[in-house]
Amino acid sequence: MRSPRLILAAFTVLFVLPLCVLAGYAAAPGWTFPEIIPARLSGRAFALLAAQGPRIALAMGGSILYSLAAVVLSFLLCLAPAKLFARTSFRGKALLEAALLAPALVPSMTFSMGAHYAFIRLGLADTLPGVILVLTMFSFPYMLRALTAGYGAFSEKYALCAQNLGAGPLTVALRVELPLLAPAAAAGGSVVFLVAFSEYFLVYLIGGGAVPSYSGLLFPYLTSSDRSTASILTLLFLSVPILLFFLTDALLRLFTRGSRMTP
Amino acid sequence: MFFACRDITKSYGNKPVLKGVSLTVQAGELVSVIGPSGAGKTTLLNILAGLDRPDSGELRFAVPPSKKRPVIMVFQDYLLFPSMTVFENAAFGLRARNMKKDEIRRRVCDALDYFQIADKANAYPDELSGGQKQRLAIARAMAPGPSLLLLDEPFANLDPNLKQDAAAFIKRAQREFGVTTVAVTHDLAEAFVMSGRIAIMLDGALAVTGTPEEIHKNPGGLEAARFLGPVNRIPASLALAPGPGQGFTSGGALYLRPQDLGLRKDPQGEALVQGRAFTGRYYIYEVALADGPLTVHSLQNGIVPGDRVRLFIRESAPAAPPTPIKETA
Amino acid sequence: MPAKTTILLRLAPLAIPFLAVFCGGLVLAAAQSLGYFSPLPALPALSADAPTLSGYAALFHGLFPASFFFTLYVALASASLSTALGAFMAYLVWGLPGGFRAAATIYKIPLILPHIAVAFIILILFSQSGFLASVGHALGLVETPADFPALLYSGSGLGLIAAYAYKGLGFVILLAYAVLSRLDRRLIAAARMLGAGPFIVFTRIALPHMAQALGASFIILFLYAFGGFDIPYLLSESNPGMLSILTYNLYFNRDLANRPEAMAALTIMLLFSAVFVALYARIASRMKNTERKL
Amino acid sequence: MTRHDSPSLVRRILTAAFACLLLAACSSEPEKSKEKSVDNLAFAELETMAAGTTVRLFMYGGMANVNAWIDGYVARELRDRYDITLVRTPMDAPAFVNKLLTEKQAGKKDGSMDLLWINGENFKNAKQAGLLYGPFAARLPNDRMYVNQESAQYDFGYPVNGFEAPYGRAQFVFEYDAARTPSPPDSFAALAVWVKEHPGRFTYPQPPDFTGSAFIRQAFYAVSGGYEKYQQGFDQALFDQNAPKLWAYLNALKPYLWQEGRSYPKDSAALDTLFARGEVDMSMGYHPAHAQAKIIEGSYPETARTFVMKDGSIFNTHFTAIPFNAPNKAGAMVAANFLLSPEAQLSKFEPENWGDFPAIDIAKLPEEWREKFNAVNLGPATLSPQALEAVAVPEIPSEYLEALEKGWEENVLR
Repeated sequence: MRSPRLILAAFTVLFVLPLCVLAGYAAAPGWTFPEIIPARLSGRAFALLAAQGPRIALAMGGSILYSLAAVVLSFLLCLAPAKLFARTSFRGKALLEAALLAPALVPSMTFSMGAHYAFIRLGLADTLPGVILVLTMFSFPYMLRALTAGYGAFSEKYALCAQNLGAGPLTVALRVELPLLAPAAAAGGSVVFLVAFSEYFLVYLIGGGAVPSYSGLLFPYLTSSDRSTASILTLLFLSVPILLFFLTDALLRLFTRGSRMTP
Repeated sequence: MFFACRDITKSYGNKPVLKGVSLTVQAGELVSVIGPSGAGKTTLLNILAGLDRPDSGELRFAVPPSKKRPVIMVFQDYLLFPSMTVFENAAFGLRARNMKKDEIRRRVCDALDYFQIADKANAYPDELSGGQKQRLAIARAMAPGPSLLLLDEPFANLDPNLKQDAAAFIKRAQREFGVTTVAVTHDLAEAFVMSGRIAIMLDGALAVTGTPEEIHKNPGGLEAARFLGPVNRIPASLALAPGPGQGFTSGGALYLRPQDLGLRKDPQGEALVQGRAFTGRYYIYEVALADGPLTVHSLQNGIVPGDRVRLFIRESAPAAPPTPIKETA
Repeated sequence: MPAKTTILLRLAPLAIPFLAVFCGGLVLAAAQSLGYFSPLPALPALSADAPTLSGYAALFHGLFPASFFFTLYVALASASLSTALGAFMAYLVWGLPGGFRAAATIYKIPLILPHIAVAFIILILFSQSGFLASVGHALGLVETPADFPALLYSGSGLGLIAAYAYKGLGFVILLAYAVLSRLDRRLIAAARMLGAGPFIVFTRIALPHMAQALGASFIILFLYAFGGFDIPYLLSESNPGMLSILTYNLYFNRDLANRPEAMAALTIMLLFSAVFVALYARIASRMKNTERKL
Repeated sequence: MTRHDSPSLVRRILTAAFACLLLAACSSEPEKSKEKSVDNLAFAELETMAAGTTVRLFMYGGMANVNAWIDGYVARELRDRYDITLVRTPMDAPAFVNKLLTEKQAGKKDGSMDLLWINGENFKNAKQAGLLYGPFAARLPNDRMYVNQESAQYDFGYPVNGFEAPYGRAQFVFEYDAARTPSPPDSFAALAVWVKEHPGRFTYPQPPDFTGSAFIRQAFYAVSGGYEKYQQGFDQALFDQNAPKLWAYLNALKPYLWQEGRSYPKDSAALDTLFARGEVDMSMGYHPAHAQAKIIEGSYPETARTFVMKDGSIFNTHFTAIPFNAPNKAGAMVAANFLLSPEAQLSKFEPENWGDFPAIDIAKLPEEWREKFNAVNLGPATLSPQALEAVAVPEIPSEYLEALEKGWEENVLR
């Protein structure tokens, strides 16, 4: 039990094997009991994938677009409050911080179904901005938390120091604080992206099908009897966060230019 | 006069931090404010830097600081920007002044050369040693040509064996550039090496100001004296042989530096040695007197627990206290 | 302390959308549960200007109470399972040599899988004709699909629990490992020298060190499972079903007279969750910034 | 900030919250509809108007072959013939009806849906709440030319009145694997016997799922002596008299169902999966050629077949409808008309495309088209139109349907 190999083997069974089973279904629509290895392979799901290419690309593009927008929006919304929470104390702060956690924790159905009505009245339902807004409202606590931690991780004197050296507010914000905050922002942004990208219900409710979304494309297949297409689309889904992880890492390296600051 | 502050007070909440500080600094001087932590040194520095405002009192500059002739502070932990190279850090203040690229390049290269970090120009701060970081921080502060340089605890983040070198280096650089400098530190030895003048700050006020020699000779008060090193307090009940050197007295008690107090083995001596410890520079003896225990700091060696000794005043002791001593706690 | 106006000004970018969308949504849901803003003003029972509690009353006579306790059970069971397994696995990862530890980051896979995909994986693995049944067949344990234990849709909630537990596992490992990486390894060596066995080391040193992080992640997972929609959509039992599905059906698949009932269910779920959010905030406020994800 | 200031902070926040709320809930005049009236245009004018527009079709999205047909054939033809871009959005019918209702209530005049695939109680709900545009069916040339108006007059007993255009026809069938079940039951009475002999091998989707609901309707006909008496609209006394027979029938089956009746598959797709994977021996569906399509897809074994009950097999027509606030009504009508064209109906009839039965009357077609329809090979799994015709019974009025679904939950599920 203490053997590293054994532990790793157990991890592989637990975490990689399910993906292999998905790959099996992707390649063999007729895979059924009691075959452990699919008996007949078929390219049908791949053909469907190719035939639906533009549609899948559109859905994927839509999902990436609104998820990235939610990341950017949540970053902008949380910047000033995170600094406030990290740098100052005031009465009611603890209560406020707790309240601002709530959107990520309470059932999202409650606020979204209530807000749906207002969104329709405001003309935000079935629009990309509406979807971005509702996803941001659902996922910003992760960004707020990350940025608060980020501000807490470096001294407020950096800004003071830069100001003392003659820098204006914009230079202080962009050249000094932003690079220091970048690792935290990337960490928070990754979570926000992942949450937004995976979300089905809110996009379905507020997007009303008018906003192309990969989860919206995937969902009917997952609930249908077509396991082959569902599997292949799930595997495709996974590729996005994994690519994103490497991309963020590379960008962060570029942005903080080799500095070995890690979140 | 370069600047003068008079009767500066500052409180945070209900806690007074500065209780009327007055200090005059001449152009080109290097003045160190020393004192224990919590004495208000950094607050004074922040006020000088314009990062904080005094509650009352007056701060006057002969030539008011401007963007061209700024007051620049080197923070205690240097605050080098981690995402910028050494060169970019040093150039930061110049870029903020929209200086021409060539000019920046020339001035930064000169500065890095002088501060012996030119070979690290493209490195990032986390690749520098402690001493290099400090030199970069000073180089960065010097680059825009400040009229007043403020050093906050310049030795706090250095290895003990580097502190003396750093002090000498700062002294040389300050002379070379001729920039008026105020440092606050609790590192006595380094402040003595580095500074033209020293002010001792205790509990929100300056206790004494003077050259290192003057201060050493005449700390101006018991607490300041204690801050500069251990002081023996000999109760009045214990009459020591008065001599040319009398130590200074206050309320009947007598105060002596370790080097001024001797112990002599004497079976009739008034004190029984019960414990002994060596600090590396002097001994600490626990002795029992007729009316209670006493801790004695002395250079005297050769005494062991169990010996009965007599205390005496060495001839090196100063003749008289320079100013009346306020005895507290 | 900064001035009140400064605080409000700094909070404004977040506070305004938070109040308008989130709090506004909650209040609108509550208002609809009382019969306001009804989509069908023609229905006399709902057009009343005075609030009506008929939505709540209908809930308590319907499938709601059983659903509530079933959902509670699923959420508690799955969060406990994730937390217990995750703590242990994080400890295992922590004890691995460097190279193995890097390879063990495959534990993050369930973290990036969307809930619905996890439900799908549980479905294809655990259904009576699923992959595990096939493995059972190869081992000679299972003759026909019916011989494989009915884990899904058997009324036991096991499929739901498995899916939530699996999805939460990566999360708990991530958080617990972040905390463990700050644990001084010499403490383990010291304990071993003092004669502690592996079990004692785990329960007396590693577990207390992780306790807060585990408590916090337990609450997060509990709340996700309590209010989540995606996994029950694929794996929910029929009766009692999960609250989110009950609500979804009331909202979407029934006629509009049921709207207050749906909103009443949502409001009760919210109030119940709010208690746990407060609890979470208490625990999390004592944790290091770097050790919290939320 | 001092201590006693904080209540005022809280008060301010609360005030702001309610201000925002009121703003969101009560303000905002519904936007003006930008669309020109299409009510009095001739079809040729509609075609001109529709050129270069996008039509958003909302429909059930769980059938990959249907999705592929819409996204492939239909989208391509609409683009080539009319320069219309077709965008399909998967959404269950109750969900989009609900969405429309909320939009109507909120006063949203510019919607996001142009064309809906709809029928049954969803149509009735939508029609009653004034959510549909129309009447428009008679304006479609293909509807006038090819549709047997009599057969498309009612949808689940509810008059259509031109508010939806037919699109396909379906009949309820059971699916089985001839290799596993050589002789399937041919009546509901025989089904009860069969289920008891094969415990755990049969189930039906959980109403209010469309298919599950259709199953209990058929059973209702069977246990209460036929469909005829229900066709005159809802009669509570009749329902109260006969419904208990259905509950008794279903509750007798319950212990012998899959998972001993503790759970039901949530929809027909879930049941298909159980059947395809051999966990149950029968599936059912409202698509006569569904089994054949699943064989072609590779999910069902080659030996999958369909059967119907001799007590009757309900059929219905499915329709397309246009929301009241559709932004592109002209395009929607052009698309609905195209779906009724012989070309589209033939393509849809091909089992490898979909296998959905034509909504148009073959007899009204020119000779060459009749031959083309007759030449379609429905595949071995699909029953012949004649066999289906022989047992076809009409749908029940949708008030019964709702009562049955609710009753099922109270009397069978619990």
